Amino acid sequence: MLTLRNINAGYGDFQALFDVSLDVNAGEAVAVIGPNGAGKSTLMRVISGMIPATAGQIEMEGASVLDAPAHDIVGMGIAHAPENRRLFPRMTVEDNLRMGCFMPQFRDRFEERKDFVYDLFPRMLERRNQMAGTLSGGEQQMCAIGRALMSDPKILLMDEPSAGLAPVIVQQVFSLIERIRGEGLTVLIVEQNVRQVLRIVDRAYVLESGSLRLEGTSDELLQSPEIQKAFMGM
Amino acid sequence: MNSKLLIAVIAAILISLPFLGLDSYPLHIVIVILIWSFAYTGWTIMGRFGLVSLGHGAFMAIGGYVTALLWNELGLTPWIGIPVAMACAGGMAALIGYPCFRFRIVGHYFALVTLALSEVVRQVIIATRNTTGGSLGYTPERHGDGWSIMALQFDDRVVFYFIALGVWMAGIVIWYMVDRSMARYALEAISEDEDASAAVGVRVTKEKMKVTMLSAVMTAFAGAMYCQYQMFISPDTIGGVGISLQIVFAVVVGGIYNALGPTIGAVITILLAEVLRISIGTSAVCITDKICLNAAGVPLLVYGIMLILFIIFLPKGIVGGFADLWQARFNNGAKSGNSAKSIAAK
Amino acid sequence: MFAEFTEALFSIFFVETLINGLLLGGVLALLSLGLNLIFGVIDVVWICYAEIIMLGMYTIYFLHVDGGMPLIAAVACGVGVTACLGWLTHRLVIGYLLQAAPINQLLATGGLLFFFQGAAMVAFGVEFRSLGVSLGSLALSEDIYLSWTRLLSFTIAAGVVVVLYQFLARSYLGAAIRAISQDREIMILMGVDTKKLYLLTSAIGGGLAGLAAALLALQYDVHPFIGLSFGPITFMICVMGGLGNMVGGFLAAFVFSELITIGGYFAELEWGYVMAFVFFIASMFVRPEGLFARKS
Amino acid sequence: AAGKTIKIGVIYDYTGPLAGGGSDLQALGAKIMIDHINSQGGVEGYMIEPIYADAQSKPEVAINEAVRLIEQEKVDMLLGFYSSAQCVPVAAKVDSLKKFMWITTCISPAVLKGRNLKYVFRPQVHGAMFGELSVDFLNSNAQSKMGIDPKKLRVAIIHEDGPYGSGVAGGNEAAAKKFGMNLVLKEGYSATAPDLSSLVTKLKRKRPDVILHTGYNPDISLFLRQSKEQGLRFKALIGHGAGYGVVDKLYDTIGNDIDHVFNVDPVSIWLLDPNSLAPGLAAVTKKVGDEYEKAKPGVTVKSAHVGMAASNAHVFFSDVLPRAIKKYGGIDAESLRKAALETDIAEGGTLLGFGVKFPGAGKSDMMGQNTRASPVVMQYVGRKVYIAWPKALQTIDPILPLPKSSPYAK
Amino acid sequence: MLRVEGLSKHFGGFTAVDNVEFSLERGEILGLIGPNGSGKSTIFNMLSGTLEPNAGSIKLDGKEIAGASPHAICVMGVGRTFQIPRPFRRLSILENAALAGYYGRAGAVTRAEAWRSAEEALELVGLPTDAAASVDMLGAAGLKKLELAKALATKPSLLLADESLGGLDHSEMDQAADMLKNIRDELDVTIIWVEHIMGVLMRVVDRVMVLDHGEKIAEGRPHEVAANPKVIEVYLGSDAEETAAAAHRG
Ligand SMILES: Nc1ncnc2c1ncn2[C@@H]1O[C@H](COP(=O)(O)OP(=O)(O)OP(=O)(O)O)[C@@H](O)[C@H]1O
Ligand SMILES: Nc1ncnc2c1ncn2[C@@H]1O[C@H](COP(=O)(O)OP(=O)(O)OP(=O)(O)O)[C@@H](O)[C@H]1O
Ligand SMILES: [Mg+2]
Ligand SMILES: [Mg+2]
Repeated sequence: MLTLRNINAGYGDFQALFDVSLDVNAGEAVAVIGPNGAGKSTLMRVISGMIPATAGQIEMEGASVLDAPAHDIVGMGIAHAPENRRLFPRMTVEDNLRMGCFMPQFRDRFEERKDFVYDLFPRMLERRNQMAGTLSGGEQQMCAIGRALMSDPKILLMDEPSAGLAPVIVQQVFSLIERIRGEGLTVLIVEQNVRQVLRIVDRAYVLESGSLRLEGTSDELLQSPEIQKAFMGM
Repeated sequence: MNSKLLIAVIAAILISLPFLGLDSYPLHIVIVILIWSFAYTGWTIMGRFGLVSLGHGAFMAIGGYVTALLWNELGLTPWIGIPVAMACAGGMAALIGYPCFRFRIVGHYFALVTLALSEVVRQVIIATRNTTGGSLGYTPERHGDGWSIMALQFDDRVVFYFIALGVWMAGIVIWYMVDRSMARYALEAISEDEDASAAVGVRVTKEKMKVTMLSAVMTAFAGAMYCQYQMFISPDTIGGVGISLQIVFAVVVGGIYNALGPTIGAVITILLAEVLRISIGTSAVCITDKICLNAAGVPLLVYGIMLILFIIFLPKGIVGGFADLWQARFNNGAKSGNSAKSIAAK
Repeated sequence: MFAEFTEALFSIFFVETLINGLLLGGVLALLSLGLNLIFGVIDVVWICYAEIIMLGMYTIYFLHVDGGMPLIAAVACGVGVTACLGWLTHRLVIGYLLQAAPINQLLATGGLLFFFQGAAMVAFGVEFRSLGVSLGSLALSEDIYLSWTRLLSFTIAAGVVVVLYQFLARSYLGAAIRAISQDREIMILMGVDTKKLYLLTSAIGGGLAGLAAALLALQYDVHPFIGLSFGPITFMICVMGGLGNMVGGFLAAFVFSELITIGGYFAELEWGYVMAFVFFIASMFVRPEGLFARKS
Repeated sequence: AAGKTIKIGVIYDYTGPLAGGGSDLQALGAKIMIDHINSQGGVEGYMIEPIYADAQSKPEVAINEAVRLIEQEKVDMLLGFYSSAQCVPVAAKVDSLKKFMWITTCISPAVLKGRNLKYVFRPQVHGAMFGELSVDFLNSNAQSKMGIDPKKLRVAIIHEDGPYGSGVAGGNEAAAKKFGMNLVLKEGYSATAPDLSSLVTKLKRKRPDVILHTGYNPDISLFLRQSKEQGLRFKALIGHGAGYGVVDKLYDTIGNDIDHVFNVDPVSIWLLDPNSLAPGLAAVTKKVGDEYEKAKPGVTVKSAHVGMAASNAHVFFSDVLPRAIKKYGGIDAESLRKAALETDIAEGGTLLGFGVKFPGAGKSDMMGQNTRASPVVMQYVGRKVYIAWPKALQTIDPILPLPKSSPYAK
Repeated sequence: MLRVEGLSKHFGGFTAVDNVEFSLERGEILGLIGPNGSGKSTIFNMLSGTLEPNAGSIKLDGKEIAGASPHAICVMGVGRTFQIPRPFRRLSILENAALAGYYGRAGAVTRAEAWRSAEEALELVGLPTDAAASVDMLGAAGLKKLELAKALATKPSLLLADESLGGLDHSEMDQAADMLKNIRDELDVTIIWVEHIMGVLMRVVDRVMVLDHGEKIAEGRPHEVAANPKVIEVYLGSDAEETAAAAHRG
């Protein structure tokens, strides 16, 4: 479904990604793991158009993502819940969700999607008229994921969704990801919580210093001593 | 060239300027530039820390009017009048600054509160026209034949040149003192994040107050100097929003983050205004006999375009921009780039 | 002195002063509407807003007086021209400064302010021009009259506030306009073309300036410097109402105008402005988020 | 002595609010006169080399330009100045630089009063004279025309608060007190005030019979418009020059409502009966008028401003300058000053009709002021300008009080 | 050394912290946990003076500090980190810490002393101490460390660490946890530590306090808390076993 070929990207003179190629198949859940500063978030940003790629190709269901204007990428079914939530702090929770539905083709289904999100996160329903900036960290994460789900995407990019969440919520988020998968959604997820994420994804890529080091099914990686040592503190 | 030597050479040039056959009028322009430079430097003392005041017209007006009123009404010599005026400006800065800082009024809000202050002072001067002359303006009374140390009036331009030069240098020294002080670090931090600064022990309100009052007092001094030199002030020449904006424009053109930025800003804006007015001035160009273009508007038009271009392409001002170029040439470290990092970069 | 004061207070003319204030408030409210959208909502500073109004007034003047166009059509064209100017302001100036500090935007549009004044002077000269249209006034009693123009300003301002409020609160576009000042970068993730959105908002803001220009042209002579009389006040109104708060801005305009007229009634006109500005400063201290901001 | 020139710095406002308020018309008048003199071959072998400068409606720019022209351009003298706010500081500055200054326009008494300036001369009427004349006119006509005893006449004085408005209003007040009139309100306002409704309300409350108004342009039309809309009624309105002198504009702005308003100003040179003037002057008047038409095609009523500057400049070129050159041998400040002090032009000797005579050294607290200048009271009727006072020059019997046709009529 | 009684904070009608009471011994590390939005950061904000409590008292070494201004509290010896790092980007790394060392320490401090304490703090957390190093070169982990260094440079007796491990990868997390222990042992600093990563937290802390909806629901030794059914229900969920294991290891 989503294919990346030889992607290079960076910030100004600084190159953060070197020839990264990866594939995500429809219905799959794929994780990208790696140490701090490896370029994981950069990868997500390139896919969703927040920063341009300097070389390479990205295709979504056969259509070129890089050729589309950045703001049309959501319309291709790619939603991105960015690192650090990035909500609109002076807007209510509900307005934040509304923004997730901004593109004209999504607007009709606003009510339906909203109910879906409130169903997923009852806490959001409770706080729907609170300014997003005053939510607690975990609540903000829920809101951010909720906002990304509003466009009923085909693939959801999640950048460290568990960061700063309480263990129960982390579990909820992970089981949620499984549920989302169950509904046929494809997921590409960046996580530090390697142990847990490998339990729910099919495959994972390991990114280090901007290049792909390893790739494999989650079982392979869970067994790999290298991974265990580097990412699970064993 | 060694920088001490450079400074010495520049100082020598500046000191000998009146004796190098500089005509009276250029000398007049130089004096005006020096006085304004001092005011601009005063603004930068706080402006570089994100405390964008549009109220300095008020401080300048207080400096000029208090000094002149005390002289005319009470016969109080400017030697006392100027310190009193500076104290008044400092008091006014405290009066407006304290609540602003206490209640976290920053950014746009601070700019507009101070803008309101400059309008208040201007309108009060106009409304009290029986004393201040209102829009008519105000002239300090001449003392005798116009030469008096007691009255701080000198008919000789050269004398005033040296006074202005001294004042200007004092401004640069003050700038460096602030730049080298620990307060500078605190204020840089405050300008980014007040909570985080307070959390490491910085007394946010106090630090802001100190620098604001210093800036106001300097500006008031510039106002008093301007009054003593021109022997005429009016609410529009040294007060109000117009002057406040003029200060900010000049400083931005010159560069906020460098000691010489305000001076260069003064040189450029004042010379530009002079040149444009003199060269294009007063003619009307008629395309047909019905349609005439009024060339008098051209200086304003050109000034406007220059300003826009400057801000888009040289946001750190001339001095800042050239400092960056210089650094890129010699690639000597990121350190000084740090202090000069533009707020625009945020 | 005191007798004079009480006499003034209990005279019918004090009532007239209050009404005058209300009507002036309508004018100020109209002037600050578009600015409130640009400055308050999308957080872009256009210090040249009043100058765009000035150019709108010229457009209406020339089309109506010289071009012989019916006033309504001229106003429509005026709105179109100012909308274009708003669009251009963003396209040619602000667009390059979105990443820059707000102060740089303020200064660049300050450059635009000089440019507009200079251009108006070059093209139109310094003469005062007047539409020469007067809508007359409505006599309430022998002593009290209401100016139709000001009543009209009042009504239009109120109408536009309601429309704008609904637009911002209820529509997707309105939500996007509110969102863009809070996190520009991620607007892309919402599928928003930020460039287009800015340009659109700027054009709306500019168009509102044209509307204000129409009403202003009925009451004031056009000259290149007319913006100076209104610029600072409109900014303060936006802030006092709570940035981005359309209704707040509307109410703040009336607080301002009442202070101006009442102050001017009891003393020299300037004291009215002094009172208004001092009140503005004080209100910032009491309610920095704006006098009429909702508590959240 | 061919090939000699006298360099003259000519300063008016070409930009800023004052430009449209009359200053650019004054500048035009001065320019027409200078070109005229040059086309006649100059003065006593001297060609005039004008250097025009823009004071931008700002006093500090005026000071700057004055200093620049004197010190940098080395002009021999200065001529011009529209705004009294500029004249006040500039006159002092120029005098201290010992240069000659010939003021064509600005009228504030404050420019000269009590300052004992040596090199500054003003053939122009001064502000207090304006103020006195309007009150004098009222005093003479109130009883006969309006049936009100002047002592019972309710008079309100409003004025822009610059030196010009304040100066005129000072004259109004002094004269009104002298005649024992009932002064119900005197108030200044800033010419850039965006709203005058409070002032109008105050006036309504004070119910004046007559309003004496001094202002520039945007404020005058704003005042008249708001007065009409708020239903201010009075029996007469007397303006004092500046904005009230730009007749065309007033009709454009206010329409026929401006009918029957009075204006105190030096007379428009085109209104005077050519026969009342010294021989030769009528031709000059016509010439100025022709040039004016060339520069501004299509004006219906020629503004008094142009003629005023032309006439006052004419006095200098035709009287003072020749004497300085011939009798005192030069164009230095001292010679010009001596020549000016000897000026003695009788009534009817200038385009404006009045004479010129400056007080002798130390003889007055207003050194440099033309003691023979006098304005007239004009009345606007049907887009035409008539002289209503003094009686000797009358071209119309003043229409007083306002006829019922006026929206302002009581 | 710290006694907190009846501490409450309301936002509008919402109670973020409700009548919380606890105390700390010198040299202790207290783990503060609880679901998102349970009021942990709000408690930190009140302890550090950033927020004023609606009710309650906070006594530091017997002195009331509730409602005092943040800078005063900092000088009295309370250092804090922010959950989301708030570095001063216009200052270098060293200057960031030096600023804290100059203004945040009690008594008169010379510049040299400030710079010395800055260098010490940076070394302790493992950040470069050269004068030119810019904040921009720091990644998420580095910024977390800088937060700690700034707090440490003020020579605190009480350190409030708010999610200092958030966003760190596994190896760095372990280092950071050891570092906190080090800080306590070597600098004699009392610590309150907020964290959601139980595997690390439970190993390091002496005592744990659990908040839910602004109320204290449990307090005790790590293994006791890890076994508390209420805590498991509202907070730990299926991680309880792992958490308990970590608690025993600590
Ligand atoms: N906006 C930026 N400007 C410049 N450099 C950046 C920017 N964002 C990230 N970088 C640099 O790019 C590199 C990769 O960053 P990225 O955020 O993609 O890492 P990451 O793998 O997501 O790390 P983490 O786990 O800390 O989130 C890092 O070295 C970082 O310093
Ligand atoms: N300024 C505020 N206005 C309104 N509500 C607020 C404000 N600050 C915090 N809250 C609310 O108070 C509650 C407690 O927030 P707090 O930040 O203390 O949570 P926390 O325990 O630190 O959560 P997390 O672990 O997610 O960081 C949250 O529900 C939050 O929405
Ligand atoms: Mg990342
Ligand atoms: Mg928290």
